[in-house]
Amino acid sequence: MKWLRRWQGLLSQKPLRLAFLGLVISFLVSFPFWASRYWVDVGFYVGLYALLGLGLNIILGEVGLFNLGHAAFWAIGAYTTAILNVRFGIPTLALLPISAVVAAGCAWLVSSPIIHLRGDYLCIVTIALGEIVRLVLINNPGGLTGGPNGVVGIARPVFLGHVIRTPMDFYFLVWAVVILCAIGLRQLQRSRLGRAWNYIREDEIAAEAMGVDVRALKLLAFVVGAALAGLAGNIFAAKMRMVSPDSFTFMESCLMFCIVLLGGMGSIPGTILGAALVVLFPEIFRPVAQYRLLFFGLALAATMYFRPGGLWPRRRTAEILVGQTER
Amino acid sequence: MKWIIGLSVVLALCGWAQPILVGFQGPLTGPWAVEGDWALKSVQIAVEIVNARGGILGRPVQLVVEDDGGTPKGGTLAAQKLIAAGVKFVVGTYGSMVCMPSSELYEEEGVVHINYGCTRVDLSARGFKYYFRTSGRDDSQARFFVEYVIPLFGAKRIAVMHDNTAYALGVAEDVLRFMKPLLDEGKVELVYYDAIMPGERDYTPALTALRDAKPDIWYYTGYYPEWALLLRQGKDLGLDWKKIKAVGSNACPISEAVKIAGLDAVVGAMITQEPLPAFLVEKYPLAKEFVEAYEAKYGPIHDSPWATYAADAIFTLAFAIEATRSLDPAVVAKYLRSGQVIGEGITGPLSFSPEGDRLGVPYMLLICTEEGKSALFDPAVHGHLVGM
Amino acid sequence: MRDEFILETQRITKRFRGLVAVDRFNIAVREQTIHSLIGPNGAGKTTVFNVITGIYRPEEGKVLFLGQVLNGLKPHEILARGIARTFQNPRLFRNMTCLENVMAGQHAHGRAGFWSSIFRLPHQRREERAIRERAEFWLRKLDLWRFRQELARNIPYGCQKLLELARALAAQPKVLLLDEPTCGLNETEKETMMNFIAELPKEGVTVLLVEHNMNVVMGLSDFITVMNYGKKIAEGVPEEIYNNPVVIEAYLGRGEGNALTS
Amino acid sequence: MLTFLQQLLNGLTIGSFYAFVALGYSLVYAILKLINFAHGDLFGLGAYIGYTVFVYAFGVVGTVLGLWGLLAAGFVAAALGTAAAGLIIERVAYRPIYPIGRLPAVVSALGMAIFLSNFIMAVWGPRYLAYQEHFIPTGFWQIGEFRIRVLQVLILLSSLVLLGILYLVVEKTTFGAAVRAVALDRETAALMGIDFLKVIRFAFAVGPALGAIAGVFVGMYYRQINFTMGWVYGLKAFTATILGGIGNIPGAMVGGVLLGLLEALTAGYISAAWKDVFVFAALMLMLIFRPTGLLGEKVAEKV
Repeated sequence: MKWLRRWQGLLSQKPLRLAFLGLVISFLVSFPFWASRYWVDVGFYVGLYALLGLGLNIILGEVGLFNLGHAAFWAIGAYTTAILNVRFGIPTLALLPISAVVAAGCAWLVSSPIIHLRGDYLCIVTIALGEIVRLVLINNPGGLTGGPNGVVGIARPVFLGHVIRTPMDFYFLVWAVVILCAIGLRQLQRSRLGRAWNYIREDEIAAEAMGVDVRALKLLAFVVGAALAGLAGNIFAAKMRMVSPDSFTFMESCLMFCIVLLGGMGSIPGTILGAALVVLFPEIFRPVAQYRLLFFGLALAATMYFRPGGLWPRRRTAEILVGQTER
Repeated sequence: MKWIIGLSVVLALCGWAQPILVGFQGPLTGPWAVEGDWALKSVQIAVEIVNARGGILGRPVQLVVEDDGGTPKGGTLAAQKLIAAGVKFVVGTYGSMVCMPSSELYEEEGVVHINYGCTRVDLSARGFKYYFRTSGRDDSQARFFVEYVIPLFGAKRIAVMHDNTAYALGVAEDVLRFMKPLLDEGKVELVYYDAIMPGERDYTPALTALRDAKPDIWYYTGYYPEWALLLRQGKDLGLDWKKIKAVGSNACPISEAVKIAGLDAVVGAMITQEPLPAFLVEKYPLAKEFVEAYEAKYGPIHDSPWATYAADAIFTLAFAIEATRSLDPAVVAKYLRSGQVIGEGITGPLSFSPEGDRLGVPYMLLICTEEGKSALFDPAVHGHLVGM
Repeated sequence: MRDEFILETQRITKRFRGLVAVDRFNIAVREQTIHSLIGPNGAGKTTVFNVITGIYRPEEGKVLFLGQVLNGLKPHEILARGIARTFQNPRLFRNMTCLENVMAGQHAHGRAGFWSSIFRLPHQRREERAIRERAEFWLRKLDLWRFRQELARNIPYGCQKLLELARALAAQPKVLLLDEPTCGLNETEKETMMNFIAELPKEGVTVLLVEHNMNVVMGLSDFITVMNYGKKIAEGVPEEIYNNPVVIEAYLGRGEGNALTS
Repeated sequence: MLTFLQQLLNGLTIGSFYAFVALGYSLVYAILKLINFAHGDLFGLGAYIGYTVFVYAFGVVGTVLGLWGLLAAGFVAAALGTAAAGLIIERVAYRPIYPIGRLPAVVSALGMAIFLSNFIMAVWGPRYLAYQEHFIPTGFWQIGEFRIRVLQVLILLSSLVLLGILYLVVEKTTFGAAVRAVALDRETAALMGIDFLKVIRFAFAVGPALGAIAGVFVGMYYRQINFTMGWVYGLKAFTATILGGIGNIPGAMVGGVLLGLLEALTAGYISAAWKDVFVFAALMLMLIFRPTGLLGEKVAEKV
């Protein structure tokens, strides 16, 4: 596994990094033009889970808050889109920011009273939260969520007169959002707020003593993470054209948790890589049909065995801060 | 000259050996893996039967199996995978919410998609051209009760009882909906329509009201614990289950009711039930052949109606392709939509509405025999139990 | 008279499940001095620090800073008022670079918010540059420049102590609470640290020092407060304390007789 | 009143299951600070091993030892088999990883959970398997309309006895002292010459074994088992663990029983459909008002 580290070392040199970035982007852009529809759809799900992973990465990776209920915010985003579109006919794409805002608002409401909990206690509360959201959706309060049947008939999103319908359309939609979010998050990582998040993860007491408003910043992390999940929810609802509670199980939260750790806590490229693994593993093992999840489980454990720090951990020592000349 | 014959023989063999790909999409992993497993085995048996008879258009059928994990997301991936494999006919899947996004993909690609385990009513209301289902819909049971059970007994005074749970209320409301034309024409009369509270132990007040309404037939749409108590207490109250035909819904397995209420109270009571293969063998030859082949290979036949419908989806394809002598999905789909009976499958005659719904809802009426077993109701054999 | 004291506690009491760690404790620190707080192990010195910096809430008493009550404020608010601290065992952000560690000190002085950070607005860039330059200034000053891109957990222990001091100073505090700054250092490192601390009052930083090493205490302090069992037992200039029988008793009584003379 | 008593009894029975499973979480957590997500599926594995013994050894063991002998054989086999599986998982999936960090170990545990449930499906098939009547004690006592099943008494008694024994072992023996020392501070315990690996092995053998016993009981009580049961019970039992206070034995018991009662009573008196919502909400409220945070239980933390 040394080659991976060496490889990362190479990327700290600017020309190589730019070349690599160019390669990745040209691969991402050209992919749907030469891959089959099936693989384009797989690529879409990688993007979707990358978006979810990036959201959780803020909470878990940057701030170190154990959140095993992230699927709840995904569900809230998806149901916001579904209900507002089906009941009130608001265009699906216009609901993209609204879903994010609603998910973020819900995150703010529910995490305010629990944000002071530490470690595993926060973990269990978020599990409870995820389950409560799913169970409430199943129980169909006020006939709003359609119970186990969910909400169906979501309109296709329309972008500047172009109806987003093919796998390729959705692929570009989700990856555009992923890349925008990744850029934004990278800017945050290299800012006062991003550093403060990391201070909290490293040592909460020292961070507070150094003037970091721990509570406010933890809440901010939850809100931003949930907003990204809300975006993912909107795109997911638009792609499926329906939402139902069984898409947002505890297992999904666990998978997101795995994505962040497989990639490396607090690492944006790592998270995207982790999402690729979590989506690709079950697809690779398709030939063994009913045994594919068995191999998936083994693969998760094996990855942690070989790369306990994640596949692509963040390398701070090579990072360049604002206004700094490169060494 | 010889080599020309040889070549043509080889070509003919190749042509014959070129299999027809049929996709199977089902939950082979995840919480519904049981249904996926049964459906896959049933479909494999059906394919073996078809191939043993010489295949379709003289070509063997080859299954392409994809797992959807029982999730909508898995459904779209499995569907894309099947489409990418060049499959033009697909059998699948279990679960309406899994089916919904996948069927859109099949529709767009023009792949004939025959559904076996999805009962949501609105699945067939989307104006799709390639979507079919061999299973019934959520309202099939109510429809079966109104269109088959009521005429069977010539019942005029109808009683419907539910327990206010979503499921029971749904069935009861569907019964009213399908009965509306009959009520308007005055052919039947709704003499009792009320709910009981599940979990209570004493239902004598409700049963007294039922007795006073003097119904010919009493349909209970709730679950078996209450049904069993109702039967018992009704009997004790002096209600005659030969005069008032007691019919329960498919959530009222007879064996459980016998355990709770005792045989004397349940004998002659009936339930409406999805077609289970074990009860179909006497009625349809194909069912017999299917069950025998299945049991020879996998042991005792499952009791899932959905897996049985999955096998019927294979036969539907076989019949339709043979009849049209075409492998063009559009032609096959158009033929299936015609509404004519295309053949007799495991669950009876196969025909579809223009929306793709199964016609002639294949529900069945089971009765509790004197031995306390459930049996397919046959007026000649069981008539005396219900005073016919 | 009162206004001379920049930092004061009035009868603060802190209990842990019946154990009184700090008992009606008073201390008053004059501006631009080095004030030491000494006492045997478990006397409650660190608890006093934790009460002043808001990590613990006292059951009774008040903490006054520049005449204002600090009670009820959160640690980060107290830092923003101008009280910074170090910890007995360095609590660095171990998986971050030394530069980032020192930048932490200025978090409270930053203004850039969420959106301006995402879009790198001009004022955010200016602020980031200022934060970095200030951090670099302190790294240079404490001779840590060579470690600026190293992870904090990878540098020697002595440097970690200095790094923590740099982090606290980067917060531009009026009062600096130092919890055993020389503990665990070798002689040369101790020397550097002492010289550095001695300079602080001239730069306008008042120091409240908890220290076990009496050479350091006697060499640096302008004023000393001694506590034992959570109570103040003596206070005065170094010479007074050095000869105070109560203080000697407190140390000797606990079998640490060489503490004062070491 | 009568229904209340009946619900209480049901709640206690379910609570005993949770307590059994919660103990495994608690033991491992106390020692490694690791949430062993695979524990629920080990419980499922136990139910399947017990089933296999009952079905395939029925003829042989059943005739030699009678029904109770067969039951004992099933429980012992399930406990041993599952303990072995627990030890293997610890050796293969956790030991190489947990020195590096507990979060990677959580991912490994999730991987093992997915692996185990699918392993069960691969071996025993996805369909529900029925614990048949002839190897379940079916007797009951009828007091008026109140009915106590022999099986319920058996479950309650064995939970009290086994968990009591475990409690005594941990609290009163030298080895128990070692376990507690490791739970308190691993490094210091190692310096004191305590065999850390031995303590870990203890946790990974006893926890799953107790889980397996619960698995067999659940099979008997509900008459059916399937390969996803471990995940569902695991989540509930983990909740019980936290409810009672993670990392201590009486806590796991109290938490389990409390959760069982809460479930039975909300299902009986409020709404079965909203039962789990109430349970999880109660858990959240409890944690909000009794947080174990900076100034809570962890005051001892040196600042």
